Amino acid sequence: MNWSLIGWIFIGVSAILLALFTFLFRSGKGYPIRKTEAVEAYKGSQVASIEEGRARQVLLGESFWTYVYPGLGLQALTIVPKLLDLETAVDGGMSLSGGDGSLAVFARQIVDGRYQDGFSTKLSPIGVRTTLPGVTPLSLTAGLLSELSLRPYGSLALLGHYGPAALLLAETVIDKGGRVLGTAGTLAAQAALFPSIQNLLIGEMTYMLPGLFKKSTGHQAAWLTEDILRVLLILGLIVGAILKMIGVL
Amino acid sequence: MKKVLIPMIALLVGLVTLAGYFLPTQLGPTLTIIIGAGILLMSAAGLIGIGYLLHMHIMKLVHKERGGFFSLIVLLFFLVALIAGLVLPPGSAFYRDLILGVQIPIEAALLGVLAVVLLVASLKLIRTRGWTPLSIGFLSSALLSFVFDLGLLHAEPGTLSAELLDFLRGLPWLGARGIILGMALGGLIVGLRVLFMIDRPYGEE
Amino acid sequence: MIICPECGTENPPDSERCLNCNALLTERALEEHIEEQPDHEESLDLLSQGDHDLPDLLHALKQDGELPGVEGEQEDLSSEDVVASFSLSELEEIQPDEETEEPGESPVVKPDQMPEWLQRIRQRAKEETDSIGEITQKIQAAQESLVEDKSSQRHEDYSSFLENLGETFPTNDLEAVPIKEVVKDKDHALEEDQEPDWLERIRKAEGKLGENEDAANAGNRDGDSLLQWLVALEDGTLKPPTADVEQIEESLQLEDSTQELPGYDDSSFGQAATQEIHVVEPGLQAPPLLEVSKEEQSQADQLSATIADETAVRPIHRRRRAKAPWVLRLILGVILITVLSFGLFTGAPVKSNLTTLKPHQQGLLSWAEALSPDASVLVIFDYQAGFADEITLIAQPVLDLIIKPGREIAILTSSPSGMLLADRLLNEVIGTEDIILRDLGFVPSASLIAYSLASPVTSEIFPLELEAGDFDGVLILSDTFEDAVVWIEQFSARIPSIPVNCLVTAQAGPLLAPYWESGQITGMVSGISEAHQLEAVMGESTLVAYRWRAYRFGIFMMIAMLVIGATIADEGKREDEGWGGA
Amino acid sequence: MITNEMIWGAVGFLLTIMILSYLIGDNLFFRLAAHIFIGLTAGYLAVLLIRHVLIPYLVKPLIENPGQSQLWMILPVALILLLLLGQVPRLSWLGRIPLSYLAGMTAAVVIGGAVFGTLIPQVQTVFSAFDPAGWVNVSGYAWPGIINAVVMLIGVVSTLSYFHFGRKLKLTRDEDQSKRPLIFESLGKLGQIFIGITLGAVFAGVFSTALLALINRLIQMGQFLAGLLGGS
Repeated sequence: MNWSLIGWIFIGVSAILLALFTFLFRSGKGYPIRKTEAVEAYKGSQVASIEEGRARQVLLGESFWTYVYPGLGLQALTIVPKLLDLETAVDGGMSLSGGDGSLAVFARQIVDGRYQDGFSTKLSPIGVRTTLPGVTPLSLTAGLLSELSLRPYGSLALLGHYGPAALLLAETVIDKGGRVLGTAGTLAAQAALFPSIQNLLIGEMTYMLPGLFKKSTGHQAAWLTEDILRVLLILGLIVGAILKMIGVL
Repeated sequence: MKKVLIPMIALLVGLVTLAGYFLPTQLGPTLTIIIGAGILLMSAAGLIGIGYLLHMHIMKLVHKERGGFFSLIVLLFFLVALIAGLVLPPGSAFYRDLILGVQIPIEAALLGVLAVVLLVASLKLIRTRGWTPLSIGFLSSALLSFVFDLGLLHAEPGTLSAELLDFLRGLPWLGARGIILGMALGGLIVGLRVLFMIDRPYGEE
Repeated sequence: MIICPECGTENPPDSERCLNCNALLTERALEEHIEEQPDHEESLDLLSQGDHDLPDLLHALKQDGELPGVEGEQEDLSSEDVVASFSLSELEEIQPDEETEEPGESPVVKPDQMPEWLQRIRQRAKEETDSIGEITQKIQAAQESLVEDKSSQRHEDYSSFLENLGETFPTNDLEAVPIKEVVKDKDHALEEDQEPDWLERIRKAEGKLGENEDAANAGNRDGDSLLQWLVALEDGTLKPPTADVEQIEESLQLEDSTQELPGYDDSSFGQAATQEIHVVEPGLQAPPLLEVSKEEQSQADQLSATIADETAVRPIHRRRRAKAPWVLRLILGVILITVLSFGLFTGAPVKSNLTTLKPHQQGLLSWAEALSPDASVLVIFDYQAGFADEITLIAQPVLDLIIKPGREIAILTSSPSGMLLADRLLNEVIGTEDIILRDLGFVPSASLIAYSLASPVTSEIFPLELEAGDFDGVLILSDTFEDAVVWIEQFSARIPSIPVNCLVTAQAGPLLAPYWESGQITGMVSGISEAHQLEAVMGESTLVAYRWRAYRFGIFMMIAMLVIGATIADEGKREDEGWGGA
Repeated sequence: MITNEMIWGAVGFLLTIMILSYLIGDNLFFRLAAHIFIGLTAGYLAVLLIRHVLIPYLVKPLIENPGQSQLWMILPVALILLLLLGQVPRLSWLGRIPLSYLAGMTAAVVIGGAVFGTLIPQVQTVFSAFDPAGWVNVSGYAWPGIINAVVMLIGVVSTLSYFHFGRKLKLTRDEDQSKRPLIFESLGKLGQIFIGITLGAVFAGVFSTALLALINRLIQMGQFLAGLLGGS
């Protein structure tokens, strides 16, 4: 059996399905996905923070180019405009932190662009801060721990790629009555955060995140494609196992 | 024009790189150039990132913001590491001790603090999560892993209990395989989205 | 009794200004006030007294359909933009100079610079902890529902609809005059009985015509705005009509006829953009028919939902906040450090009594022992400095087996501290032995270099003049699963023939096991407990044994915490947090 | 006499205490240590990138051996220039060209790795677990092999099902909004247990690693104090 060929077929099928659904969903149709309380709860924490006059921290991750859980840096950035709502524009009080220059620079560009196009040219985007607390995973944690102690933070969103040390950040915010949203990062980070925070997206669920903030054709096409591939994989595993057992494979 | 050019570059480079898995020998030299350029580019991006960090701290000092003193510390130690690194010969034992002498204690101590925080977190596992299949699996598995870790449970090879212990030891790998497969699926889709220009990390346009 | 919209103080019915905060109270006073105010404030004051306890942003929402007209902008703005530009107009004077300020370095907007609506929300959040989150959540819900449909057509529809409402204004006036002003003037027109017939008849139907402008019917003046009238209908706060049904129907026909007025773009405001609302009032023979745009309806729904929610009983959000959260941490920390120190500095090293290795450990040893005397091995140092001691404990016995005179050891890292850590570890292992070390240096991206190295073609140019195929094996020293898997995937995908082995921390072990089961990893040692076994089997150093007692104490403490945590778990506390699990 | 080890031992001792002081919350000492760490790490990373990547692979070849063999260098040089130009706000779009280059390349490497490095080998492992030839183990039992294979399949399938994105199509109650289609929902329940088991094991690993780091710090501090008190 030529497994390499199967791999190429799998990639081809994925590509065709993704292209097809992206095209089909342009007409306005979509793919209904599960409601996840975590994101709703996080939105609530944003609101509560604004009303209490507390700051909000968003960790965009340690690096932009991630390999396992690819595209987490990108995903974190795609969420940024969705976090920059009117209240944030007026209130400021939001910090976007990344451990990678690309993340910090992109985040700044997005914030400026959002204020320019989304809000008003007369409103300065400087109320939303973009910081680079450290350039290595643990220096990022150390820098952010100091940052989190400067002001009372009402919410912390752990987006992108980060390690188990993120638990220190989460606990710091929780201790001060803040709320935390955790998304994949690394599996070790998920395990470390699991006992502490309820709003944690585990494993693949992190790929649902941008669409949970605001759906787009691309996201919905990707979700449906991934679900179809998952079903194909499950069926393939069962059929293959049976064939192997009866000696056909 | 740029709206077409920029995504096309991603697609072109992506397809050539992907083809490298299929035609490694034919595309070998081309790929070395593409990857080599990518690595150099990443280094430049890394330097720009460091520049951003410095800019941030310099501005803190200029605007006399809160925490300016600490920005001064950052800049000071940045210069120490930079100058020493460029002046001292490669592989200098002093430079190694200078960097690791600070990095190891701080990083390890941070992990030490993490150990304590994990202890506190473990106290509130069920309070936070409640008794759900997820939390029950988590709790029992964590307890069992610690017990295995300490070598308190072991049996003679070939015995029934040895088989049972091996089975229990291997249980976490089953979930892990499922998670890994899911991640691979996700990775495939995200990769394709970037190639298809559905996601554009290189700009919001 | 008039409730002050600003501070909520109860004032006598005849008072024009609040006794407490001196805010304007009566409709007449408000209208007088309108004439003295700049545009955007005027639009706020057009709102009914009943709505004054809502943030100005909500007022903005209710006005947003009119806003595209502000400053006579030609391009279509989304509702969100409109809301933004409205509320932000309040901020113009308090915005710091963009040129003098440094992006990313500004503090939060100061209370004195904060818009009034936000100040009011915060004031309320302080006073009523149970209201936290409610007000703005509703506003956001309203915004989201409006932002969802960004079609510029809608705005054109809405503007043209407003044009038709303000009959007395020709289209060119609309372009010149900001719509809010138009609306204000329209209200003046109402004062001068120049209001549209349909509205007059509706008022008649409500039995309000000619009533005194007292506080009681100040709210009814909301009927000036079709939107607020709809809300009133939904809230059921309208008085039963006294007018006969024909009058109502006539008025509605007239309202329909206003759609054929010059300047009205029929295509942009067709049937699709409208819907029928059957208003069934007690005592009516037939329900009156009223046409409103979807835009109007959605705003009315949002507004009524918000108003209703403002008065609704809210669930109490209690913040989970320990009195002194660090106390428990400190106590546990002190206990842990004491216990560990006791374990470390008392008693002799504890050797492992497990003499049989696990298959994946055995696999690594077999590979290391089978290496030829002139073998070349690629050692990848991908771990952070904080994990150096654990990796040293795990790697030392294995490296002792691998690094022998005559063998070529190539070193590569993609972790910032990797090169220094490699230097440190190899100095401990090699000592004075004469070993051929080939330093391939640091490469910033593991995935790219792994892909490049795993190429079956040797390239004479960048980055490395070799390929993984040159080696008899690869040994990965890593602290995380993610860092290790990059190499494993690339090597097994491109040159599966080369044996890959891993020396990893305990946190990476369980996740790498499937790769060992699949044969992508030849052998693996992960964590101190496996290193402890390996040390016992190889019977050389006692580095792990020396730490074992302390380690065991620490693990016992964690087991105790998990058990105690599970026993004292209180489900009730979770409810207070009001957070849903993922 | 003060030795090199004593100096670095003292530095390590102080820095460790400063970081551990975070147990009582953020304080001046913690912040001081953290910022020393940030500055030093950034400085070292800069040295690493300049000295070990840019100079040997870009600058040196261009200076020492310009000409035909180095023609390929035009590509990285041009991309780096564009990246730098992209930092100028008005020319920021130019910066997107090198980033699109990196994005495309990384995406392709990820796709290849995910499919050929994980998906296929892991699926093969599940299949091979069902090979009757491999069921009989050293102790002569076949049933552990069979049970292991079945549990492996159930574990993988149920875990995959847990991550199903789509929601139940027929919505009868509000909770249905967060429910998967029936079959995935029921399999997902089982998957939760396997995921919990995996995360539990990883949690144990994370604690083990963190604990060992603390133990090693205590050893270093103990040795330093012993050296100090011993006068050596």
